[in-house]
Amino acid sequence: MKKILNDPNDYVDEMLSGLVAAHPEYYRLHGETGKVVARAQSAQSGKVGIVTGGGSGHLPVFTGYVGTGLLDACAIGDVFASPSAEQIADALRCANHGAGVLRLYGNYGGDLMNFDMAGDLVEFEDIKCTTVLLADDVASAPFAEREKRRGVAGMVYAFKIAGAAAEAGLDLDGVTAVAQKAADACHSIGAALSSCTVPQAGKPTFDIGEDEMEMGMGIHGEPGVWRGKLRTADVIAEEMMDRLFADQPLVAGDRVSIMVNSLGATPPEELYILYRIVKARLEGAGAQIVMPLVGRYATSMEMAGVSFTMIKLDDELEKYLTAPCDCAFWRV
Amino acid sequence: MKKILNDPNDYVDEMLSGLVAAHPEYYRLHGETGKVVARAQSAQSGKVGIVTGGGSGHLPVFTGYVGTGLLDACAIGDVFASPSAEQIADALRCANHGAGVLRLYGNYGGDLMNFDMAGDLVEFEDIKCTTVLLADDVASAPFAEREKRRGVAGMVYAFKIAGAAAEAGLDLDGVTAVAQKAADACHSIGAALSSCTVPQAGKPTFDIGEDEMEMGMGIHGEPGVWRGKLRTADVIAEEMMDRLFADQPLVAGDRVSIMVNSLGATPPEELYILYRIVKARLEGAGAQIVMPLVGRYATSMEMAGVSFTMIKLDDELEKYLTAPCDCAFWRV
Amino acid sequence: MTITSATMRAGIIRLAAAMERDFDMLNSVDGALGDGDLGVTMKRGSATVLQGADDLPEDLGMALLACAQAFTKSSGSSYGTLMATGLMAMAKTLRGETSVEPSQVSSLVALARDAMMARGKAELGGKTVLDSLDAVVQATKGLNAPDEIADAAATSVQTAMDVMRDKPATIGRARIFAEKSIGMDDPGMVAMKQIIIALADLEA
Amino acid sequence: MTITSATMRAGIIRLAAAMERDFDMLNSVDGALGDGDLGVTMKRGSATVLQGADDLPEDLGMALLACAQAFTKSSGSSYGTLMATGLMAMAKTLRGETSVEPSQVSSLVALARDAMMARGKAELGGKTVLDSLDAVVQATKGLNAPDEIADAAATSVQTAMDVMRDKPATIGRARIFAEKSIGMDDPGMVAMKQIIIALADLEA
Ligand SMILES: Nc1ncnc2c1ncn2[C@@H]1O[C@H](COP(=O)(O)OP(=O)(O)O)[C@@H](O)[C@H]1O
Ligand SMILES: Nc1ncnc2c1ncn2[C@@H]1O[C@H](COP(=O)(O)OP(=O)(O)O)[C@@H](O)[C@H]1O
Ligand SMILES: [Mg+2]
Ligand SMILES: [Mg+2]
Ligand SMILES: [Mg+2]
Ligand SMILES: [Mg+2]
Repeated sequence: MKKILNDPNDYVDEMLSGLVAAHPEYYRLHGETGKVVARAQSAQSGKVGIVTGGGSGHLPVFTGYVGTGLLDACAIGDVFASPSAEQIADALRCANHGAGVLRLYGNYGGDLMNFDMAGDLVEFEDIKCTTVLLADDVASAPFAEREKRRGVAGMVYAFKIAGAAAEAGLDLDGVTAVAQKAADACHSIGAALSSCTVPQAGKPTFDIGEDEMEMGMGIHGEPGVWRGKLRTADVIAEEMMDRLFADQPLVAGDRVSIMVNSLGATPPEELYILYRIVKARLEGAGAQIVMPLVGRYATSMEMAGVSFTMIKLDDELEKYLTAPCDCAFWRV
Repeated sequence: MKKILNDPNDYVDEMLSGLVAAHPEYYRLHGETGKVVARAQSAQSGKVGIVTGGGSGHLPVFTGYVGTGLLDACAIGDVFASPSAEQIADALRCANHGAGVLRLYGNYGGDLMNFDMAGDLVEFEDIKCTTVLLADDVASAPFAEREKRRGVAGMVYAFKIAGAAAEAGLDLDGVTAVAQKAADACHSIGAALSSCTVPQAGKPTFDIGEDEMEMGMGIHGEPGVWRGKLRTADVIAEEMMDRLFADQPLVAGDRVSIMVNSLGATPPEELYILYRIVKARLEGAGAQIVMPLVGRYATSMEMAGVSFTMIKLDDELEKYLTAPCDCAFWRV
Repeated sequence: MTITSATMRAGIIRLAAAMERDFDMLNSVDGALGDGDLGVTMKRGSATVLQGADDLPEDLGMALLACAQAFTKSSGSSYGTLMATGLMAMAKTLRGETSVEPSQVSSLVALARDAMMARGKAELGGKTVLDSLDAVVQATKGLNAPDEIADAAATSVQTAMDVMRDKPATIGRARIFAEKSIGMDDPGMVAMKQIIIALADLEA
Repeated sequence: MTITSATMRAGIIRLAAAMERDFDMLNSVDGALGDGDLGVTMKRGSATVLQGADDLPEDLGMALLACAQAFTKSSGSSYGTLMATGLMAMAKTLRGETSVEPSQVSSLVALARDAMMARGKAELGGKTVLDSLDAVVQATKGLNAPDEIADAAATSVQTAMDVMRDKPATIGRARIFAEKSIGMDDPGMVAMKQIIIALADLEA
């Protein structure tokens, strides 16, 4: 296991303790469980709160995006495991500034149950909660069943846009509506070249040949749409764009943002090689690219691979996407 | 080769073309060689220019740090290979705003010859040049021969500090003196867990056992001080801090910044695990930590491993370190 | 013999011991096609319940709520959350009661089953813990004698497993390996069998 | 027979052909303990020089400057930069001249050698291209006849290699493998031997 760690059981606790030690101006730990990260300075009273949560191992997702113009708090589980309902309830309590809390997270069975359960727990405390799920991975179910899709890097756009809407003073229903619109506008596709290793498992999650790749693989190693010989960068980028366009055709004049995201080990050099094709395809469709994001925005530790997320914008989404935000991993 | 690329010979050109396509507000290509990156908007006339250069494969180093409060231009070679003297001369011409240019780069034989040669070329054009070399890798030579050391992640601090001094309006001698002070104040140590692959070579630069690490390895795979069984995070961090302290002892009241840098594949989760020990050691020595940097600041593509860079600050260095800067990879 | 806080305490002690004993077995059953944490979930959860057993409220609703919270605190895994959901559903009805008749067991388990179905958005017949609970509901319906109830419940969870074994998994991580799962027991059903046997005070 | 722009052009054509031919050999000699790019450097550099050969200025200084720039343009490798450095040093002295006597070869090569020593911060005796050049300087000193100069130069670079072979590398990438390098020829010396033989119009 080529990982820098101590006892695998302490991986998440030690990571969180280092995170808040390095960035006390952004983050603090909240509550008893030790696994809720909140903004160092709480937002002002009356702002709608936004809470996310999920498994560890995806930095900057999830905890990294706690910050101004982004999230209020985050409940974080073990690597690739849902946080408990109790943690999520703590995060909801902390993010409630009297105007209710939006639960904004990825469409995974465990997370769903725990976020719902946490909602039940805090309902007794008069905290109003709404829910928006990210289900943006086009490889995980056909368009007709998009509510079954996995949530992947589209989360980052949803955090950004919902966060800006909350900061702008929209009420809970308003923020929820904007977040749902953002979530619906996101379409993602990933491709993996190598596995990552979950610390407690101690060995790679899956085996893949030295010259193989898998198209459509999920961020925890969930099966994709095909496995085969590693293609060239241009061929990979073309196929990924084809898959996004099949799901969300564009017409001339459309405004989109696109994220070219490394799953971890793939260096930015290779993201830029891919971006040439991404840009050509979008411009070829007559679309205008707004604020492209190229980098490591949603990862699976040291997995090699890449994901593209396309979000089609209207004026409202674009306004909130380009509004200021600030956390240790991203500033707009 | 688990890399996303087309023809390995096009790796750098395609990377650069994607980089400027993604961030036209920050970067543009300058000159005939296609391998000089300059600020999208040139600095105002009279500002001292700062030029760096070196091999590709270290993003954000080198090209990424072209930006306001940072570098003016950068000449970039093939992966891990020096840029040519002609490219560097182009970068010097582009960065000259009438006040001369500081050449600020890493201490490698090929780069040295080419930067000197480039200086000879532009001397005929009345461009005044000075030189500051980064030689911060404590594993590459003893303190008594520090001028022989390799330049590694300390570069990032030197770019930041010299860049802010130039932006503040210091003249060429002034910027050069500040840059030299910053370079002298940097001490770095790295440890690698796995190799990266140079595209044109097509296979990993070195072999290392599944349970092995190498302490002190250089950023191109240059031999380190020992190779042995992979230690735990805390043991690795303690040894690396020991080595930095042996080179630069601290006394109570010292102000330092520290960079905990991933060489590429190592995820931020693991950097934060290491940061716990780094912070404890610095605070244990009575030092105050200023603006710690945790992330991927100077990489070797997909190499797994980490480096620490410690810089001891005085008021002047701290002022310039914390001054604003802006590029696609870093904003202060 | 009615069920009280004291009866519950005795059951908790047996449960915690059983889950400690079955730790490796449940992990490896879950590890076959899942993430291998079911033993962890159940051992941690029941150990946390045990910690509170000495201070268990007389109010059965409050007692079950404490048990539910022990599971939400100790784990984020599906099974722990489902356990907590079922316990909370029973807690709501029993709020204010200090004893309950054995004849109510069937309807209480039905409440838990329904709440868990709602929470997990799954249906009966999908080869999950829900099928085990449904079997208990049916088998104990109309029974009054504690011994009869215990025997019927224990037999029913085994039968449910036998019935489901050759169906494919439809829910949870094993769903992805639906074909492979044919012929294998569902981990959640295995765990529920061990839980029922422990609570019923029978031999595993 | 004096050396003019036309003589240079003929030499360039032979050099480019030789470097094309020796591409793999030089890469593999450099690849033993280095990064294996010496063939690339010399082939690209001399091909770029050849591209300008038809328009080579009559002024020998300007002609050599053009050759130097061909090397700085095509490569950032040590050897290309050293070649450019040596060529530029000769260019400076010959600025304004359209011919040069063969008897000047020794002192011109000495100029190149010294500029390259300054650029690379290396000394003689370190088993590098500098030792080849120094051998040429010594062997051609006092000679006037083109044939004699050609023979002496070609013999001297071979002798220099023989002398240095069993010393450890002290400069460049191979330095790290100093022990291993004993018994192996220095890649830069091998290249200079091929260059001299091509320029001298002898058989490789
Ligand atoms: N949505 C669901 N509805 C009903 N039962 C479920 C559901 N999801 C999981 N289960 C049950 O839980 C068991 C797995 O529990 P657990 O190991 O905690 O899941 P995970 O580790 O994947 O979160 C399954 O065998 C099944 O019986
Ligand atoms: N500083 C130096 N001084 C003199 N000769 C040098 C120096 N550095 C390299 N050389 C010569 O150059 C040869 C290697 O050239 P090259 O392959 O271009 O180097 P690299 O690829 O490492 O930049 C060596 O064999 C040696 O003869
Ligand atoms: Mg499990
Ligand atoms: Mg689990
Ligand atoms: Mg070489
Ligand atoms: Mg080279």
